[in-house]
Amino acid sequence: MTVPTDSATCAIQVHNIHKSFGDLPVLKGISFQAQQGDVLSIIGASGSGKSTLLRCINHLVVPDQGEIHIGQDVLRSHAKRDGTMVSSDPKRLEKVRARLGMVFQNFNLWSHRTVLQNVIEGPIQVKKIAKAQASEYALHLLDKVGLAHKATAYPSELSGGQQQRVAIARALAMDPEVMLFDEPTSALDPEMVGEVLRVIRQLAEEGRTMILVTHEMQFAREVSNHAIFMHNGLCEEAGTPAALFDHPQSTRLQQFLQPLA
Amino acid sequence: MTVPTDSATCAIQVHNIHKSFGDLPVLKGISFQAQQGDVLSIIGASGSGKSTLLRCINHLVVPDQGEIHIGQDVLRSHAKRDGTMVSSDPKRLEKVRARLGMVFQNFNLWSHRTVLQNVIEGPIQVKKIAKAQASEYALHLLDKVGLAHKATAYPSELSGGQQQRVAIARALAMDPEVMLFDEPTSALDPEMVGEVLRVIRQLAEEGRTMILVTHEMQFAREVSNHAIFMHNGLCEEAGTPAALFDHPQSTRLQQFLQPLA
Amino acid sequence: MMSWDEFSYTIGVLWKGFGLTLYIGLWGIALSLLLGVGLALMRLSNQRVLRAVAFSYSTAFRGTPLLVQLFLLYYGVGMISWVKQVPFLWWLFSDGTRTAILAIALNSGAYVGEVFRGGFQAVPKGQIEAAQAIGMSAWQCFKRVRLPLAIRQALPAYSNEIVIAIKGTSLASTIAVLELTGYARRIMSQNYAIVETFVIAGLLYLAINFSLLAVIHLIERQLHLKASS
Amino acid sequence: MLETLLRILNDGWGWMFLRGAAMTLFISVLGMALGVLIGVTGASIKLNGPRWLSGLVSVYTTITRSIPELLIIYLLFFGSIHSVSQLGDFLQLEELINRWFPAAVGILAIGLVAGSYSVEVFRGALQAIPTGQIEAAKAIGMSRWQRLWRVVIPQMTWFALPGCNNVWQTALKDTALIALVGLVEIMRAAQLGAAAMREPLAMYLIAGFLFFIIGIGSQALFVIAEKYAGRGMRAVA
Amino acid sequence: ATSYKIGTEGGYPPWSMVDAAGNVTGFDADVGAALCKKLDADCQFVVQAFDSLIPSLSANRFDLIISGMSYTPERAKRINFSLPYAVEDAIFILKADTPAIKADSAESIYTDLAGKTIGVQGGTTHGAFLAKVAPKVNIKDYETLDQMQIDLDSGRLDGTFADLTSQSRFLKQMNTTDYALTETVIKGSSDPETLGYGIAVGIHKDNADLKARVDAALCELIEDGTIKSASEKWFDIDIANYDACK
Ligand SMILES: Nc1ncnc2c1ncn2[C@@H]1O[C@H](COP(=O)(O)OP(=O)(O)OP(=O)(O)O)[C@@H](O)[C@H]1O
Ligand SMILES: Nc1ncnc2c1ncn2[C@@H]1O[C@H](COP(=O)(O)OP(=O)(O)OP(=O)(O)O)[C@@H](O)[C@H]1O
Ligand SMILES: [Mg+2]
Ligand SMILES: [Mg+2]
Repeated sequence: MTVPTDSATCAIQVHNIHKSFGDLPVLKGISFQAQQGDVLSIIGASGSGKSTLLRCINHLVVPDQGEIHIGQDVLRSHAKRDGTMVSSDPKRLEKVRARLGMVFQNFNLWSHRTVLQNVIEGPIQVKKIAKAQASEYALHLLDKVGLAHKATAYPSELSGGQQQRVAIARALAMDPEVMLFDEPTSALDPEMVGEVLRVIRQLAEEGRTMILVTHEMQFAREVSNHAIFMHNGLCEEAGTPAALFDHPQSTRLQQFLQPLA
Repeated sequence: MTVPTDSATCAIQVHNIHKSFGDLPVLKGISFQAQQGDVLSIIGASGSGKSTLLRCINHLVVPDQGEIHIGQDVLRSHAKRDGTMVSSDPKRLEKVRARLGMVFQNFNLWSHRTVLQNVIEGPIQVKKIAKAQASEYALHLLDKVGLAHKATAYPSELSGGQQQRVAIARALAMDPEVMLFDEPTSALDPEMVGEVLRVIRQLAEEGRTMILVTHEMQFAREVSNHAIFMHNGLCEEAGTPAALFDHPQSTRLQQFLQPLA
Repeated sequence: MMSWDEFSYTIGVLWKGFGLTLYIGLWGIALSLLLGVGLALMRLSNQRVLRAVAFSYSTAFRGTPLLVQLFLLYYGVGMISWVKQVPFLWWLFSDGTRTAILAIALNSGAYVGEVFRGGFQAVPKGQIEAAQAIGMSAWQCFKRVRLPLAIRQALPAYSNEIVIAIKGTSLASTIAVLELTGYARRIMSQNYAIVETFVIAGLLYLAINFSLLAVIHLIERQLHLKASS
Repeated sequence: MLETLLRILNDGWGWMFLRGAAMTLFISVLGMALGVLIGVTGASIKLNGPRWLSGLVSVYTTITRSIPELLIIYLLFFGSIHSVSQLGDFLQLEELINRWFPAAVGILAIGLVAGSYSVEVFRGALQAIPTGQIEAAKAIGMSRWQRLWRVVIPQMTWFALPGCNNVWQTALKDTALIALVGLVEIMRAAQLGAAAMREPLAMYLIAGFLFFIIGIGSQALFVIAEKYAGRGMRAVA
Repeated sequence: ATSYKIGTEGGYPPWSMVDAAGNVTGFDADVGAALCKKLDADCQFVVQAFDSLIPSLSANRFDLIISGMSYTPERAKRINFSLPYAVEDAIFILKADTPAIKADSAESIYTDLAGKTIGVQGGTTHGAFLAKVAPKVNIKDYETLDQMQIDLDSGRLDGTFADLTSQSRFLKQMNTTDYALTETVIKGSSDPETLGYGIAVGIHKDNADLKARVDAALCELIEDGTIKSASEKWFDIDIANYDACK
């Protein structure tokens, strides 16, 4: 995982990311990389910076230091005169973001658009796909997550799990090379979790790369081929899920997994 | 569970609750009751109406039909002339709500108040407890969920799991007779889940009643002494968690639990 | 009270000013909307200079009466000799109607800017992040997410600025533009039926504003989204 | 120019302007307070009240906002002047009423106008509060009043402040219209001064300056208020 | 002695001004003071915006209006007027090279002005008069004389039409040879229906008794030269109406 590999197949590379909120250092130099078709799980205690890391990857949170490589593109940041960090190449950033799908921890569905409109918005506006075609694909995705019948509902009329599934469909609709999932199954029942598992596996087979923050170790174990344990703003331990979960090395990880034993 | 019992110890009784959103019937006549010290888990597919049911109990969603008994108090509803349902006795409702704690699925922390202020708001305003005393208890609770160091942060500065833990502390601070938890561990890591489990057990020992919506069967099994499986707006199956999870009777429940097998 | 003849005569005269009031008002409103949205974005931009410029503008233009601004533009700028040399400027300032439109646009724009700033501020950050995350450009994000959500919050308060702009056109009569109020004054000086004439003029303003508020109401209904989550 | 200004201020007009500024502030502050009260009440009625009442509020806001402010003052003043002076005769309070009637009309007029604008400002602000925030307050058993004071008003304030600022600035200017009822506020002081001293330009400059000072002062207060009300709300995600 | 409250505008020099201490001065003040002396009454001025003088009088907020107010039939429907104790002639200011400057009859001025833009003060009788006698003139109404005069200065107007007194004062201030007063003065008496019957004291409709006493007192003031001296003090000319009591 952190072993350098042929960069041709390297889908994403995160290099020495630092981020503080005010005085609070959250990320203190995180690096990792993932190949095409990799599914990488990020685990760690609540508040350990997993969401922040994910949001640094597409520069929704601009890192204080460090680089992100997505395929051939590099995202860098620099400080403005007043000290706030900004993305160095906003035009490129937009292009890169269109290739990165993201499912937010709190979904962030657009409240002024129906479910279907939420899903086709990106394909139509950013990828300039014809509306009919985008809608067809969107309905297919909504059907997959069991929500075709809610296509005309507004987000506020959905249950928590339904919102989460729309968020997943919305990210998939962009047909991204790399998917960033922030706890994508937190509001889902076991059946739906199984469905999401299947979708992720299928995407991986298609050669897409996935980075996944999750609290469900069982899910992480089944879906991913690599895992990272975050602690104190650093990558405390990394390896295959089996290695991590069955033979944790650091005492912190042992303690973290304790309740499951 | 649905067996009638001595009403003296019956902490909560839900009687034939119906609720539709527009044309969509969500609850079609749900009844159950729980004794003091009971922990009742509600499981069911995403969108099956679990949150709606929980919100009906404290009349955040006013049922179209049915009654809620909390101790000696009864909550009823009636239709206004324009057809919208309203709670029949708003004054009593306020009193009852003060005895019902609730953790929302999407937390609903007050964004204009700090973490500590969120927790002491209810005790001070509703229960008229002195500020010093309320703060002391609040800090104790925050410490219990590992957030004493975030007491002065605003909700927007918290991670998802941190927000959820504040929401739990806020509900506990009211010292309620009955607790309504809507997926209280969805954003929590295994360690924190274990902590919440401990808290719930302790509350049950104190004689408090808990109603718990969850997608984590393992958690439901460990924490609760009764479980309900909701399907199609009805209570499809009820019993002890062991009976429900190990020997599901209905085919729908069998199918629901399938992915875990 | 007025006789019927006096009444219909009054209406007839006032009607002559009605069109001009509408003309000044609608142009003023259209221009102030553009200016206002621009100012709101400047105030929220992360460019300090833009913020300061917009803040000073809004303080200055809201801090002084429209009448003063109108006088400064009409009598003040109109007196500067080189303004008469520049054809476009003299085209603008030689004519009371055009100067009045300009004054209303500049003044109302400052207010509209504040209203929309409030609207943009109320857009939840997550909604914008979701747009950024799929690679929308700043303009697309503005058009598709920020503006629709901001309008929804700002529309009620914006309707205030519309009616104020329409009423503001009455000041054009002070630079001798004969709109509704101008004619009303003229009639009052003839018949001294001050209250009656004034009420009739008021009703004509009411008619314009009522129609504009109805349009706003329709837009609001159209945009009315199901309760936000 | 400076000489002229000094002469004007020395001649007692300085005091006149100060009294005018005090009158402007007196009428506009009380009028605005009344307006905010009307605004919050009206907005809640429009959003949650019974249909007939919210219809009444709509009629009020539409009419009051649509007709010129001067007409409102006119109608209020001359519409009530007869009955009020009769009432004064009857109660033998002529002096008192003669003295305070104009100010009362001024405050009422400014309040009604500011109120009609405020209703819309607060309506937009109320709609912007996420429903979950209020549900959380209901769920712990807060009463209607507690919800209003503890959740609705603090959150609404943040959304409403820019619009309120506009209403205030407008109300401040509108006080110039109360000269009609015989009150000497800043603009009327300038007009009288211009006539007496034959220095219109200087007089109106002083008036503009006073307005601007009040405008900037209140602007500063609004900036502080927004900072305060925005705690935690600024980055609501 | 009885006491009267007198309504006056206060912001209209040189007719009616207030100083910083609140004392009313000007032609109106002098007439008012003299009138009260004749009536053997204590008088107190109430300063109020011109537009609200008539309604306030109707509502008994004061007893008399002395505020350079012209007696017109329309106003007379609402309040009583005393005898017109003063009359004012009107005059045009025009470009000095306009033939109308030298015209020897009012009519030839009007024909000459066709198509020209003339400023008048809104709310006065001059606008209505001009619209009637010279319909082809383009009339612009101004809120105050000052504004009208500034606009003439800035070249937006071909001329102005107003009181003889204010026009001559203004021309003096302008200090220019580009503009001049017409040689022909428009007599106030030429069309009293429109131009007004002259300046009069306003009295409440129901108070016929007071009107009689004010009329009598004004006649005495015209006769004994009080009006004349006040007029010359403030306007440099005599505008007393010697026909009023005949
Ligand atoms: N305000 C509303 N308007 C219309 N439909 C609604 C509304 N709220 C909920 N629903 C619908 O009611 C059904 C039940 O919703 P509820 O939130 O109770 O589900 P849930 O069991 O809690 O699901 P989850 O596990 O996903 O949270 C869903 O199909 C949802 O779409
Ligand atoms: N805007 C912010 N301002 C200040 N502190 C912040 C902000 N956002 C996050 N933090 C802090 O940064 C830390 C990491 O937050 P982050 O959301 O990345 O955690 P997480 O690992 O995703 O946790 P969870 O599993 O609970 O979602 C937390 O302690 C949080 O309080
Ligand atoms: Mg997170
Ligand atoms: Mg739910």
